[in-house]
Amino acid sequence: QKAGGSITVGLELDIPGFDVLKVGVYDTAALTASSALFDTLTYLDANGKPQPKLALSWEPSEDFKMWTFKLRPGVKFHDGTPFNAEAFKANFDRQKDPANKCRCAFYISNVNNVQAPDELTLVYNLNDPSVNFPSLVSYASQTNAVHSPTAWKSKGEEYNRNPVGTGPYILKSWTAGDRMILEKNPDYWDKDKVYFDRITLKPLPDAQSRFASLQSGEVDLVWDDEYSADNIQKAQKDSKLTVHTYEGSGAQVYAFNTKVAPFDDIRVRQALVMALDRKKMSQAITNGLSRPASNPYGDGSWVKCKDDGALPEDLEKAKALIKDYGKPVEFKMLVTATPRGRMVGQVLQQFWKRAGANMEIEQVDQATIPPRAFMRQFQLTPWRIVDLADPDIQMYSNFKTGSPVALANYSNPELDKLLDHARVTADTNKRIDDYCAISRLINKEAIWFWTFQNTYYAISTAKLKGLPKMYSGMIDVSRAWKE
Amino acid sequence: MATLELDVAEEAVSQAARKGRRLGLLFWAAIGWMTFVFAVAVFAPVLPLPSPTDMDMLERRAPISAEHWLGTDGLGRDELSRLVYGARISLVVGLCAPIIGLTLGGALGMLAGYFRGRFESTVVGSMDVLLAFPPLILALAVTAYLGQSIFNLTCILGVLGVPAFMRVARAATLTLARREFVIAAQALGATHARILLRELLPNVILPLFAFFLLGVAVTIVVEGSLSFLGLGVPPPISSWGSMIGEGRESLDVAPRLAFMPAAAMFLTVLAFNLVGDTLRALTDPRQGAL
Amino acid sequence: MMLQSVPSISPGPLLKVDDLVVEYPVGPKIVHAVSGVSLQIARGETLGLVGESGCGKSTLGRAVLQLRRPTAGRVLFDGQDLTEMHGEALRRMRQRVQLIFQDPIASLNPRRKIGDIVAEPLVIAGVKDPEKRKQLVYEMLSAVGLDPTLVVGRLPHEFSGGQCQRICIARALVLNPEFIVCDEPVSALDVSIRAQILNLLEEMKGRFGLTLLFIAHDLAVVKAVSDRVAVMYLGRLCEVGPSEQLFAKPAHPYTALLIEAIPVPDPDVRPTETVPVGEPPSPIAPPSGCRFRTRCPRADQRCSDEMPELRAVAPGQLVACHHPLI
Amino acid sequence: MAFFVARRLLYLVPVLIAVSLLTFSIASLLPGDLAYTILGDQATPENVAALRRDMGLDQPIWWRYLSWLGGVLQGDFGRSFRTGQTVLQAVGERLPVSIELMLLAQLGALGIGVPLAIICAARSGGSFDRFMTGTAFGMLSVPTFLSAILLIYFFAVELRWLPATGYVPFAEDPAANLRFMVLPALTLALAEWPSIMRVLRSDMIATLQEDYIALAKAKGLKASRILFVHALKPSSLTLVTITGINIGRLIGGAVIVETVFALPGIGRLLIGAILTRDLIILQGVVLLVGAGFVIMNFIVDLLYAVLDPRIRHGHA
Amino acid sequence: MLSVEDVTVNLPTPRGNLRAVDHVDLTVGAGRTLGVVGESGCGKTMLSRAILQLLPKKAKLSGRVMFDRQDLLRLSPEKLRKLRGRSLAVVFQDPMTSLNPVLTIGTQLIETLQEHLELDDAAATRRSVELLAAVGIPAPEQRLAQYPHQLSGGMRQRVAIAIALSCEPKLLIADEPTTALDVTIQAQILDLLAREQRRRHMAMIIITHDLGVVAGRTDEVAVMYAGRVVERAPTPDLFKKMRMPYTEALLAALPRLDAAPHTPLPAISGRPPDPTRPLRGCSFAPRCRYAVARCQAEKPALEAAETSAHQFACFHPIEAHAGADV
Ligand SMILES: Nc1ncnc2c1ncn2[C@@H]1O[C@H](COP(=O)(O)OP(=O)(O)OP(=O)(O)O)[C@@H](O)[C@H]1O
Ligand SMILES: Nc1ncnc2c1ncn2[C@@H]1O[C@H](COP(=O)(O)OP(=O)(O)OP(=O)(O)O)[C@@H](O)[C@H]1O
Ligand SMILES: [Mg+2]
Ligand SMILES: [Mg+2]
Repeated sequence: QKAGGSITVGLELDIPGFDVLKVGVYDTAALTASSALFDTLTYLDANGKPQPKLALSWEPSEDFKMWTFKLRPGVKFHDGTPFNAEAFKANFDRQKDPANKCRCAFYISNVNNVQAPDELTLVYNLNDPSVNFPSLVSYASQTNAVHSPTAWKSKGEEYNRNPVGTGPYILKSWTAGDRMILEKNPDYWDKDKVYFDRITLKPLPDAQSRFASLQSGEVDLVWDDEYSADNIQKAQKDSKLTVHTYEGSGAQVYAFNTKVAPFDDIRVRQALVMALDRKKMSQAITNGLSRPASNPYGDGSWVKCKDDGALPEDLEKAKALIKDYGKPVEFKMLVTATPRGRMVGQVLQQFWKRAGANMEIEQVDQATIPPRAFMRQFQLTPWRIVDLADPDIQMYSNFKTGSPVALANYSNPELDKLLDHARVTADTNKRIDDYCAISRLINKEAIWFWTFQNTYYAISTAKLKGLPKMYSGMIDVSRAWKE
Repeated sequence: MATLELDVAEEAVSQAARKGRRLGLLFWAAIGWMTFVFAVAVFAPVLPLPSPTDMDMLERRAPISAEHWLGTDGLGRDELSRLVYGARISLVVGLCAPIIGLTLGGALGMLAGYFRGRFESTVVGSMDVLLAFPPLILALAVTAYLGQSIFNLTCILGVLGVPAFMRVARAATLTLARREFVIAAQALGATHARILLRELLPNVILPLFAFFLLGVAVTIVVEGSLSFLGLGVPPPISSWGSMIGEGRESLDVAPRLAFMPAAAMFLTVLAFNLVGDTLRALTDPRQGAL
Repeated sequence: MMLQSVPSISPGPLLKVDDLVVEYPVGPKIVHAVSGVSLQIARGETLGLVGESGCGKSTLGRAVLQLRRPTAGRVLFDGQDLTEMHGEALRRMRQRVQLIFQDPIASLNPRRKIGDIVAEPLVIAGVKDPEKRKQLVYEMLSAVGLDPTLVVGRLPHEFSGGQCQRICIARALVLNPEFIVCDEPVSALDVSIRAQILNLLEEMKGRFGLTLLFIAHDLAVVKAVSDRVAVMYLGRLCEVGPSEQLFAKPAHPYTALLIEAIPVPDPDVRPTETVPVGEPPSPIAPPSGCRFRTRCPRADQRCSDEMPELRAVAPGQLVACHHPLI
Repeated sequence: MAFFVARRLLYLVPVLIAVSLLTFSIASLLPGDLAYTILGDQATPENVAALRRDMGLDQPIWWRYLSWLGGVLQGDFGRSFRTGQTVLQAVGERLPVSIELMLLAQLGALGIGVPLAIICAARSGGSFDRFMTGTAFGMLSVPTFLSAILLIYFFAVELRWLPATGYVPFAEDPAANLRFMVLPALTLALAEWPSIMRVLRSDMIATLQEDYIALAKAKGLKASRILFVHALKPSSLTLVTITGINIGRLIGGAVIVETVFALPGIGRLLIGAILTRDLIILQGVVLLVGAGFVIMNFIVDLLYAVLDPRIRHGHA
Repeated sequence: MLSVEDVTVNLPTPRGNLRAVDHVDLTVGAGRTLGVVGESGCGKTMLSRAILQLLPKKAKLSGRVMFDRQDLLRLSPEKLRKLRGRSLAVVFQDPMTSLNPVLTIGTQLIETLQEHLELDDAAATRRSVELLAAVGIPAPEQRLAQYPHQLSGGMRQRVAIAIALSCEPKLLIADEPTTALDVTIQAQILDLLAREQRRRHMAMIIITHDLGVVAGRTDEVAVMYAGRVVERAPTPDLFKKMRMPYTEALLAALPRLDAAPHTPLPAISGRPPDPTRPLRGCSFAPRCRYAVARCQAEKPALEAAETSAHQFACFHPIEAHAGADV
C-alpha cells in the first residue's frame, strides 16, 4: 500500500452536476464522483454487509418501520459546516418537499419522514417495513449523499457544479465536458485509509478511444460495459490490465405496451419471449459475456427463486402462437440511437423474424425514451431494472397498477396484491415467496421480458489495487491505491 | 468557298477520331467499375447472395470462406451481401442528395445571380441562415419528427447541400449574366425564362457538375457519419457509411469490416470523378478549341 | 436643334436620339459614359461613330437598343419612343432593331449549336414551324457566305473570328430588321477578315436596304462604310458630318488629332513624333465646359467655363467647339 | 470601409433572428417533452402540468420565443435547467476549445492542401497529379470517426507519441495543449484537405494559363515567386469561400472528433443539449455559433477585398 | 543579336498535331526593328513565345534560337531565367490581361528590378518611378501603389512596356502592343518604343496586323502565313515590290483613307488551312488567284529575290511593281 500519487478515471458520461433538485438522478459517472465527494450513512463491505460510515451504529424498530442511526461526531463538511442530524434532515427534507418536485423523491417514497431528535441521532420513519434499510442507504446516490446545507443555500444556482460534502475528496476544479479534479480532504475523519492525493475524472464518451486511452496510459481506470466485449477480453489477456467485474442484481428489460395491438394479445407477447435465444444473443452481441436473465432480480439479488416461471425458449411454439393469433404481427420497437442499441435491436429483430413477427426499429435518442415511455407512446420499449439492495422500490413502481413507470399498462389485482404484500412484510423468506410469485406471474403474462442480468465492468492498470466491489455499478476509487 | 467546305468535312472526321483516342485505359476502368457497382446494386435481389440481414449469431466475424466470400460482419451477416445491398443505399443517397442540392441550389443560385437585387439578397440571406444553423439539429429534428427513412435522410442531406450549390451557381451566373451572349439574347427579345434555360443553364451546369462530383463523395461519407450518430439509415439496412461505423467496433479483431466498405466507397467515388473529369474535358469548348 | 440641316436619304429619320444620358454607378461614384448625345439617322443611311476607347460608343449603341436603360433622354425609332417601352412591346420592337456585338465570339453562347443560335430570333418572334425556320436559317447562312449544311450542327468555338462575326450577322439579319447597330465589328480582326466583313455588310445594305449605326475606332474603316460620321469624345459628340467632308476638313481639334494619328501604310510616310497629348480624363469626373479642353491645343478660359453646343460650320457638318478649325 | 462594415453588421441582425427562430421552432418540435425529462419517474400528469406551467412551457411558442429574445437582448441568454450553468458560461468554457481546434485543423488542411494543389496545378496531368487525385479521394472516403480511431491506435497506443484523448487549456500549459490538439486537428485536416486541394488546383490551373503568368515568366522571376505570389492570390477566392464555410461549421463544433478525442468543445455541448432537450443551452449556443458564422462570413468578404483589389475598389 | 533558325513548334492537340510555327528563319540585329505581320492565327504569337521559351508545356520546339551567341533552347532553366527579363523582354498582346490584377504596379515593376539588378528597395523604387515617368505616366509616385484596374488601357500598356524596358533589354518583342488602343494612344506608345530603341540601340520585334504601323515603324518585315514566313523584305521593298501573292492580297484588303465611301474591298476569300492538317503544297494555294497544279503539290521554299534581304516563298511571284502603287 502506497499513499500519494493520483489516479485518472475515464468515465462514459459528462457529469451534469450534483444538486439533486437539478439532476434528479446520479448516473454512473456522477456516482464515481459522488462516492469520493460525499459520505453516506453506511457502506457495504466485501460481503455485502453494511458497515458504519457517517453512522456509527443503527437500530431497527420491531416492525422494521423505524430505523435509528447514531451519527459519527466531529465530522465537518468541506466548507466547515458541521455535519449533524439537522444537516442530514435538511438534505432529506429538501428532496421530499413536494414544492421542489424532485425526481429524486421517487427513490425515497417509502420514507415518511426523518427526525433529528438530537445532534447525533437520526430517525427514519418508513411507510412500510424495510429489513435491509442500512444497506439501502449505503449507495452514494442522489438520495443518500449528504450535502452541506449552507453550501446549497449560499451558492444557489451555482451549487450544482460546486458540490460540498463530507467525503474524502474535495472538488478542486471542474471544466465542463472535460476534467473534474478532486483533491484529498486533509481533514477527513478517515484520512489514513485514503491514499491518492488527487483524483481526475474525465468523460471519455467514445468506447474505443476510452479503451485506447487506458492502453496508452493516459487514464488508470475506465468505466466499461459488456458491449465492448472485445476490449474486455483483450484486457483480460493483458497482464498490464485488470478487469473488475461485479455481477449485480436487476436486468436489462423490455416492456410491452399491453394496451395496443398486437401486444394486447398474450399469445403474441408469449411468442416473442419464447422466440428469444438469450445464449445466442449473448454470443452475438457480447461474445457471450452477458448472463441471460429469466427474472427481474438476477443472481446478485437475495431473491432467489426455485421456479421463476420463465417461459421456455421454443421457436416452434412461438411460431405456433403467432399462427394462432391469426393476424400479421407487425410493430415498432424503440431503440437508442447508439451502436449498441442498434445491435441489440437488430438481433431481437432477427429472432422475431424467425418466429414470423415483423419488428421495425425506431431509433431515438436516449432522452426521448423516458418521456415516450411515460406517455405510453410506444409498442415495445427497452428499460432497465437497476441494481438496488431491495427489489421493492422498482418492482412496485414498475408493476403496480397506476404507477407512471408501470409501462406495460397492465393491471392485475393479483399482481397488485402480491406487490403490496411483499412491501409490508418484514420476513425475508415470505418476501422471497412473494417476489417469486410476482416473477412467475409476469413471466406467464409476458408483459415485460428480461434479456440479460446487470454486470458491471471497469478496466484498470494492473497497478491499481483496493478497488471495492462495484455495488450497483458504482466505481468508488476513493480508497484505492496504486502499487 | 470550296476550301471552306473541305476544311469543315475534314474537321468532322477528326472530331470523331478524337473521341476514341482521348479516353484512356483509366477511363474505361472507371466506367467498368461504375457499371459493375451499378449492376450489382440493381440486380442485388436476383444475385445468388445470402440475405444481408440473416444472422448466423455463432459465426460472427467469420473469416473469408466459400460460404461467405468476404466473411461475416459483427452480427454474423454475410459481408459481401451487405456490401452489395449497401451499395444500393449509398448510391441512392450519394446521388440523390447532391441532385437535390444541384437542382434546388442550382435554380436558386441562377435566379439570384440573374435577377440580382432584393431577390438575391433574400436568397443569399436564407442560405446563410441555413449554413449558420447547425446541421445536426436539422438532421435530428427531421428524423425525430418524420421518422428515419432513406427518403428523409436523402432530403436532409440534399437540403444541407443547397447553400453550397447555390453559391457555385450564383458565382457562375454572375459572371455569365454579364457576358455578351446573354445581352445578345436580350437584344433579340428573349424572355427571362428562355435566357435562363437556353443561354445560362448549359454554361452554369459545368461548374455545378464538377461540384456535384465532389458532393457525391462527401455525401456518402456524411451519411456514414450520420449513421454513426444514429441518424442515418434505419437498421438492419446497410450502407457503406454505416458499415464502416459498425466495422469500427471490431477494428482490432476484423479490420476488414471497416476497410472493405471504405475501399468500395473510394473506388466508386474515384471512378465517378475520373469519368466526370473526362466527360467534362470532352464537352468543354475551350479545351476542344486548342 | 440644328438637325434639319443634316441631309437624309429618305424623308423622316428612322432613328432619332434626343439628349441621351447614360451613367454607370461604380461603387459610390458615377461614370458619365454618355452625356447628352443627340443624333438622327435616316432610312438606308450608315452613320459612322468614332472616338477613342472608352468614350461611350458601345454604351450609346446599347442605350439606343435599351439594353442599358438611359438615365435621361429619348430614343425615337420610327416615331416611337423606345425609352417608354417595356416588356412585351419592347420585345416586339427588338425584332426590328438588331445589334452586332463588338466581340463576336463572346456574343455566341459557347454551348449552343450554330443552327440554334441563328434560329433563336425566329423562335422568339414566334415562327412556330420548324421547317420554315430551317429554311430561313439556311438562306441567311448562305447569304453570309457559310455553308449551312456544314455549319448548323457545330459549336461556336469551331469557327474563326471572321466566321463567328458572320454568324452574328446572320443572326442579326435573319428577321430582316430595319436597323442594325454594328459595334466595332472588325476592330479585333486582321486585315483580310476585316475586308470580308465590310464587304458583306455593304452587300447586305444593298440587298435589304438596311440602316446602320457603325461604331469603330479605325477611321479608315469608318470612312469606307459610312455616309456620315459622328466623332465622340468622353461621352459627348464633338463633330458630325458627311464622311468625305469630315475627313478632308475636320472642324474639331480632336477630329484633326485623330486623323493625324492614323498610321499610313506607306513606308515613305515616316510618322512624325507627335507632341504627347496627355491622358484622357476620367469619365467619373469629366472636365467642366468642353470635355476635350484638357488635351486641346486651342483651349482657353471660355472652353472651361462654357460647354460648346453642336453648330453647323459647313453644309451638313456640325461641330461642338468654341474654336473650330474651319 | 466603414460603410461596408456597417452594412454587414446590419445584415447580421436578420440572419441571426432567422437562425434563432428556426432553432426555436425546430427545438420545440423535437419530440420528448422537457417536463417529462425533468420529472422522470415522477411524471404523473398533474406533476407534468404543474412543471410545464412553472417553466412557462404552456405558453404559446411565439410568446416563449419573444420572452427568450427579450432576455437575449438584455444580455441574458438563460441557464441550463440541468447544469445550472448560464449559456455564456457554458459557451465561454467551450468556445476556446472549438476555436483552437478549428484553427489548427484549418492550418493543417491548408498546410497539406495548398502546397499539394500548387504542385499538382504546376504539373497538372502528370503522374504526381494523378497520384494525388487518387490519394485525395482515398482520404475523402475515410470518415472522421474511422480516421480518428486509427490515428489514436497508431500515434497514441502503438507509438505513444501523443495522448489519445483529453485536453489541457492553452493558458495552463501551451505545450501540453498542443500535444492534445494535434490528433484531433489532424483528423479534421485529413478530412478537409482533399476538397481544398481539388478546388484550389482547378483554380490554379486556370490562373496559370493567364497572360500575366506568362509575363511573370518572361520577366525571369523564380518559379516559387510565380506560383506563390503571382498565381496563388488570384486563385484563392473559392478556397477562401470554402475555408470560410468550413470554419463557420467548425465553430459550431465537430461533434464526432470532439466525442472520440473527448474534447470539451461546442459540438459536444450542442449534442448534449439536444439529447437532454436543454433548449436554453441549445438556443443560446446556436445563436452564438450563428453569430460566429456570420462574422466568419464577414471576414471572408473582407478577405476577398484583401485578395482582389478589384473587389476592394468596387469594380464588379 | 537574335537569329531564329529553322524553328518549328508543334502542339499536340486532341485533333492531332498542330504545327503552329513551321521552319521559320529570322534574324534581327541590334538597333533594328523587325515587323511580323500575318493573318490571325498564323503563328505570330507562337513564334514570339518560342523565342522566349514560353510555349505551352506540351508544345514541342525544334530548331535553334541564337541570342547573343547562346542557343536558348539548350540553356539551363536557371540561365534562361536570368536572361529573360534582363536581356530579353516582351510586351504581350493584351494589356488588360498581361498585368497581374492583384498586385500593385509597384510590386510588378520592382520585383523585376530586384530579381535581375539586385537593387535595394529604395533604389528599385526610385528606378520604377523613373521608368513610369519615362513612358509618360503622370504622377508616377502615386501609381506605384495602384492596381492595374485603376489605370486606363493605354496606361496599362505603358506599364507593361515600362516593365519590359526596366532592365534595359537587348531585345524587345512587342506582340501587338497597340491593337486594343485607339490611334492617338497607339501613336504615343510607338513613339515611346522608338525613342527607347534609339537611345539604347535595342533590337525590336513588333508583331502586328496593322500595316500602317509596320510601314511607319519597322526596318524589315516578315509576312507569315499558316506558320511559315512567306515573305521577308526590308520594309520599303515589301510595300513597293512585294513578290508573294498573299502579301499583295493583304495590302489590297486595306481600306484606304483616300478612297470614297462604299468602295468594295478586295478581300481574300476562304480561310487558312487547318493547322492540324497541313496541305502538301503551298498553304496559300487554295486562296491564291495565281495558283496552279504545282502549288497544290509542292511546298515552295524561301528564296531570295533581287537582294538577299528580300526573300519569298512562291512559285509564281508577282513581278516587281505588279500590285504596288501605294
Ligand atoms: N457596366 C459598366 N459599368 C461601369 N462602367 C462602365 C460599364 N460599361 C462601360 N463603362 C464605362 O463607360 C465608359 C464608356 O464605355 P464604352 O464601352 O461605351 O466605351 P467604348 O467607346 O465602346 O470603348 P471601346 O472602344 O473600348 O469599346 C468607359 O469609361 C467604361 O469604363
Ligand atoms: N495553347 C495552345 N494549344 C494549342 N494550340 C494553340 C495554343 N495557342 C495557340 N494555338 C494555335 O496555334 C496557332 C497559332 O497561334 P498564335 O497565337 O501564334 O496566332 P497569332 O498569329 O498570334 O494570331 P493573332 O493575330 O490572333 O494573335 C493557332 O492556330 C492557334 O489556334
Ligand atoms: Mg465598345
Ligand atoms: Mg497573337
